Amino acid sequence: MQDKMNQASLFQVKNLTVEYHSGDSIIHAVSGVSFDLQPGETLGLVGETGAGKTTIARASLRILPEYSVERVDGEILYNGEDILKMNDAQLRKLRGEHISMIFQDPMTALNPVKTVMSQIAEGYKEHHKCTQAEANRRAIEMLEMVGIGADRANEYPHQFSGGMKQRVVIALALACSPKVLIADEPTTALDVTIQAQVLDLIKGLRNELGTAMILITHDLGIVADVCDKVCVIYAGRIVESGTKEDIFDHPTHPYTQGLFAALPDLEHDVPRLKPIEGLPPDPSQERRFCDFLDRCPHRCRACKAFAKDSMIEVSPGHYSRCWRTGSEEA
Amino acid sequence: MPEEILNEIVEPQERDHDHERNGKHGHGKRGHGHRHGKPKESVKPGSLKYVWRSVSHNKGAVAGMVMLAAIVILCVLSPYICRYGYADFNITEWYQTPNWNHLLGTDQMGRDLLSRVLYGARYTLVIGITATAMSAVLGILLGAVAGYFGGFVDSCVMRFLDLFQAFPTLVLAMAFCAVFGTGVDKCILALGITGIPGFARLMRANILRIANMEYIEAARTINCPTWKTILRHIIPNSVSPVIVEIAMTISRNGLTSSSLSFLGLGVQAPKPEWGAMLSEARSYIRDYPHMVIVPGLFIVITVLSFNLIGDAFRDALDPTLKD
Amino acid sequence: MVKYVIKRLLIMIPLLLAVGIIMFTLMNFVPGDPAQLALGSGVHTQEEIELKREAMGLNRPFVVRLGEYVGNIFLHFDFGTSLTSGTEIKYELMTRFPYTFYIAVFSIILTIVVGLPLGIYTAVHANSFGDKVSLFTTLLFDCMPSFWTALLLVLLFSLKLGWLPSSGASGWKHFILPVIANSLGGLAGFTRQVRASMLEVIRSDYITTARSKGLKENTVVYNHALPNALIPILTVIGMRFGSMLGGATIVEVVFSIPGIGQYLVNAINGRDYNACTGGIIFIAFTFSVIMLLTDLLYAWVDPRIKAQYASSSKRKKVAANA
Amino acid sequence: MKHFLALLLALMMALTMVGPASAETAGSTVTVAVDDDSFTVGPWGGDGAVRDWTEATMWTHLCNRPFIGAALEAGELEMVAAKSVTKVDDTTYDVEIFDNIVDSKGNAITAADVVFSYTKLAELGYVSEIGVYFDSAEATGDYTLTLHLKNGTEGAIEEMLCRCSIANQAWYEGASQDEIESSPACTGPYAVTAVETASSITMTARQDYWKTENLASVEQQNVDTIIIRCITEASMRSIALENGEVDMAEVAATDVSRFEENDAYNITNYNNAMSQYLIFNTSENSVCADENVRKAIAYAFDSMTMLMGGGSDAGIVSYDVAPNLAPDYVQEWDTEEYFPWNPEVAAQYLADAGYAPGELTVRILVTAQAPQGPYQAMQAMLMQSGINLEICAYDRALRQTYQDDPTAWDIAEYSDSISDFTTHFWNDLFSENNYGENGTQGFTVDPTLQELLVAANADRSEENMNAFHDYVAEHCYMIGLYTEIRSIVTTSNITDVCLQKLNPVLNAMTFA
Repeated sequence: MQDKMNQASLFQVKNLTVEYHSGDSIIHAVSGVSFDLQPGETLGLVGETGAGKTTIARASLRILPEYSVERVDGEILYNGEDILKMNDAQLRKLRGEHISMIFQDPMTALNPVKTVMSQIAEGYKEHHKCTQAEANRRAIEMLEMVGIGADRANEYPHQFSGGMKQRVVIALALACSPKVLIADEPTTALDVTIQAQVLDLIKGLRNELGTAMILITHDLGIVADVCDKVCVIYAGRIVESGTKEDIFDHPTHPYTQGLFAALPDLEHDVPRLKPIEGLPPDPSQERRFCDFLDRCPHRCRACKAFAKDSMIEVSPGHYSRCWRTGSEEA
Repeated sequence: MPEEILNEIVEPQERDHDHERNGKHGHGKRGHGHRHGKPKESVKPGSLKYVWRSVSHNKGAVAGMVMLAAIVILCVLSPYICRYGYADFNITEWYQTPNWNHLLGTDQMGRDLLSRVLYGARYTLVIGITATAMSAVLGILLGAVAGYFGGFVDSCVMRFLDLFQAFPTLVLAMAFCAVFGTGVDKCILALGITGIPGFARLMRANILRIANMEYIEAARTINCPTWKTILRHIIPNSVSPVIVEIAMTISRNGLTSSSLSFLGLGVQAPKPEWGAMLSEARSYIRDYPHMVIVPGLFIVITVLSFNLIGDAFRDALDPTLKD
Repeated sequence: MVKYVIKRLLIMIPLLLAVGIIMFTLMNFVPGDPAQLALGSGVHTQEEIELKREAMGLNRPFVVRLGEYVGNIFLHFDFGTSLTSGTEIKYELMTRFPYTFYIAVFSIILTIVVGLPLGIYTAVHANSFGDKVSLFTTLLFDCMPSFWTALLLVLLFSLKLGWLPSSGASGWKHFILPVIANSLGGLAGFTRQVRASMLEVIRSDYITTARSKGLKENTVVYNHALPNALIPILTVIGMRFGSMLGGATIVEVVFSIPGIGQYLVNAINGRDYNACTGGIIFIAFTFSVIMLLTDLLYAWVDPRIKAQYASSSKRKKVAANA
Repeated sequence: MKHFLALLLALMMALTMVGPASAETAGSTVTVAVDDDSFTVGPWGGDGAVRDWTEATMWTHLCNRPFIGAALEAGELEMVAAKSVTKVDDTTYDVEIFDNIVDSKGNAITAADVVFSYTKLAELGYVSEIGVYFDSAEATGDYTLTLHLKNGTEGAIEEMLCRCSIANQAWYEGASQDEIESSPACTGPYAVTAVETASSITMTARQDYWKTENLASVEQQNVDTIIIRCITEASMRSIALENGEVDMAEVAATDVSRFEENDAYNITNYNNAMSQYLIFNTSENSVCADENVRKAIAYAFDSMTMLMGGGSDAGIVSYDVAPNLAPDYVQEWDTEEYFPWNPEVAAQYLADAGYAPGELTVRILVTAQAPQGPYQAMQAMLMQSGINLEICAYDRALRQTYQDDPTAWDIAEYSDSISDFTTHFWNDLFSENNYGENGTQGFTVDPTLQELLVAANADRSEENMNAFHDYVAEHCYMIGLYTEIRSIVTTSNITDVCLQKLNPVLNAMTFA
């Protein structure tokens, strides 16, 4: 395991494991995920749908759906304090003020019967004992920051388009200028033109407020544009992590290579893109060897010998969970 | 090509011992008791098999079914197992409280309450079921037509249903009994008619939900005739919510028929229908309470079991309760 | 908004007209001669019956009577006089309506005051022990025939404990038992509907958003989940209150409260065509008014529906700057 | 959301303020429970228990009939508003009324008001006897008038004098419906002070009552306030009595035993005016056309057991179609044998009629709202004699239509009240001029029956009465069943309940 994890990191996840139960079977959503985040840094969590990205995000704010969670293990440290062991009062203090979240689907993320301004002011008022007027002023200030005129502050979510709603969600998340912002696929539900606007907005606010951010996405383009560090997740495990340059310049783990191979390349046209064969593994079963074995083009006997829960360092800060790392170039 | 290397599945028992369990820490709730590794063949939620499986798990529903089965069996066997006929009349033994000779006591005419109640079950069940069947059939047709054609037809059917709903069911049933007279068949007709709006609304809502689904448009594109679409696609898909409504309507009919007898309409006295027995015995409630409690209890048990079954089916269907 | 209300009121008129005509015709072709009934039980000579028919004006052809009756109601709002007691029906309905109204209002309040918190509790603690117990007890009340519950309540509270009067409708104390008997039955259905609606809302995304803002759990449930869950509940309350205004017949008969329900029961038994039709039209009218109020309440509670009612001019403005 | 509920509660508070307040009454008060809720307090109104008990108390009438069969010539009528009644001929009578009659709102009553009252009642048609007998009336002076009858049949003048309330014409025509129904100008000894529609009436004794000496029984003012409360449910009436909410109530036969042992209550039993009897459908489309079938049925059941089927044995078995209440009833009939329960004789008649046991099915027409116990008892008894009885119960209105249809039933249980003479009771059932070509209520066309009836009506001699009684029994056209004994339970401070024409006169009771 990376041993040189320094204490100065703002937000650190250590060996996080989350299991759900559905009907009679147990779903292994996240198994032994670890990463850390420095102040002002942006980490990209990349992976296919169902790889457990959203579970990690929701676990860190402890807003997993009560009725279906089976077990949560490991530690999530914020300034050295483990969120999983926090009592309700500490948890409430943390949410919104220190860590806040942007949700994927703006259409349902806002309360349809409350005005936009009141939903933002409510969050701010919770953490800063102030009068309602002050909270409203802050809310209008945030709305203007995300490009929504003050005249529309008293309107209801259904009067806004998808893109506008996402801006409101962003304003809501950043109302108390949190230290860590978790963005769970903020632009997936939006069309491309709006996507670019929202991403610029997030980047601008991040630089302005100096918030550290965990960006969850399955779009490598967004990662290249926004993130400093990247972790690639497959079947609930980080299979490769490192700086953006490490991952984009020399992807090491076969799955990461597969991801890049599947991308259309502008320079040369290819009759057919090379997808990764097979389907993501069934999360309700646990596999003895590397999860990517069945789909990996380089699978061989050595894979069975490889200790699945260890990662090998390719270069300082760049790790890959595959025995072929560093042995010889793919 | 790399030789055939395949992954292996780790059995959960084997896996359990190497991870210590920390239930407290994980704020999740304990999962279901038994877990077996073998994957279950996935059953389409909403299909009857899926509904049946979750209903059979529901303890309330099982209790309801057992009670119902017991009552039906006793009712069918009553002429043979009871010592007295339901109309055997012996004035010297009137007002007896439950004793060995008459397990549930006797009424003001000395008739054995046990045999009357068991025999009477057939009236309440027959009335409940046939009336519900009638309102189900008529209601579904009306709802299907209103939902599928929409527009003018829909709004005028809906206005008609509002009209129906405006009248308290009891007043409507009473007007009906007044028009066509009292008796079992008239009671069934009255309850049947008053049950129609419930089914029609349910069916219409179902149709509207399913109609805008893609596969209905698909069926239309291959010019499959309207009636075929309704029969093949729409009605099978709304079977489950209809079952819930059927269970609820049967239990409601049981109550309404007893209220009708209370007002002197509905089923007439010599026939030992529970509602009639209950309303006839209400003036003895203070001196011989057993005459009121016995039929009342049986009504509660039957209506309760139908309700429990209906609830179980509703929970099985209700997507929001999936965990 | 006002345009919408007027449209709804206009639709009500043909509806009530239809109700009146159907009811009058139905009652007229019902076997049973009101003249004979009005003479009361016992044997009456043909001559007496004939005189009574003449006095009641039953000898005129049906169509004339129908036209006159319906005309009176809709043109000069006169419900005509009752065949049996000769009093004006409008007067009878007006004096009886307050009783039915009290029972209906208190019952709906009791249903809400008990049903709402119970529904919320069972939703928040779904499948807990409390949930199962509350479901079972309300179900038990739901399955008991209402006159049985009424009689048991009287025996216990009025006779054994002597706290409350057994019947009659003079003081407010007289209304406690009837209201309990009337609303006990509907409680199970109402609680289950609140529970289902709350469950659906509690699992939606904006509740997770609210939690992620660090709000207290109670605030999340009561300020965010409840308002949204109440929207479908409004229809349930409206329907239930509307039908209760039609008179709680059983409760009125057992507790001798002169409500509309009992008036209708006697009217139907006595084949009092005018009273029957007048009563049914009155109930249909109150029911439609309640339905209209519920829809307006809808708009007041749910902004999305308010937008639909917005007058066209305002709607154009909203569309312009969206 | 919170202010929505607050609004609802505020609305509620406002409503309860304006709610029905029960009038506070001073002095001795008696609260009486009745089961009829369609009562009206105006001078003239539809038939009903409350009106029978209160009309004479609220509204003055010309005369009052203290007991069944009281006749004018015999001087047995009590003079109330009328000072004297002189017979001019069979169809005209001169009446002189008191000159100091004043109603509760101070309006004087003159002969013109009496004429108006009679013509108004005839026009409204509530009291059928008035409609049948009243021809016209004209005032011959301020306080004298002449009554003209349509015909001189016996008992007509008594009905005329005792059945019409007298009200002031000017007041009645000027008053609104609300005033007539809630605070009318009463001409009787008690004035209506409060009315809650279909729930209760409060009457207080008028201090300024116009008559001071030799008051008729209906004009007594023994109690200050009478409150009539309507409680429709029988079991609730007895509960109200036990609870002390009510001082007097008519109690169902099954509940009477509870009050018998308790000495805080007095029980007054009285013979119910309604006597039950069985009609045989003798027309050709019914099995009962055969006399043997009728007799087989008559001997196959016992009317006392039938009564007990209703849950209590309070009742008197009939020995003729009419009850033993009127003066012209021949007492010997009660000593003779009258269709006793005798299965062998029944079996014999059944065999004579050519039916094997179990072969004959007979339909009985009854009212659904009446207690069904007696009919079930009859059904069980007939079954023991091999006769299947099918009970066809219809609600009151439907039953009355089927009653006139000879194909709808074979036997029918019906009841009629006796107002003056047995012969009148018989006329209601058998007289041709009531049923036209149907003959009698049981579709019997029998000229000798009609002759005997006319003879009995003519002189009411024992010989003619016996002749008719025997003839009906011999052919078993109709048989009397029983007359229920009704019981009125009062709290111990109310002693002798004064009963006239089988209705309690509330204000004439004595209060300890």
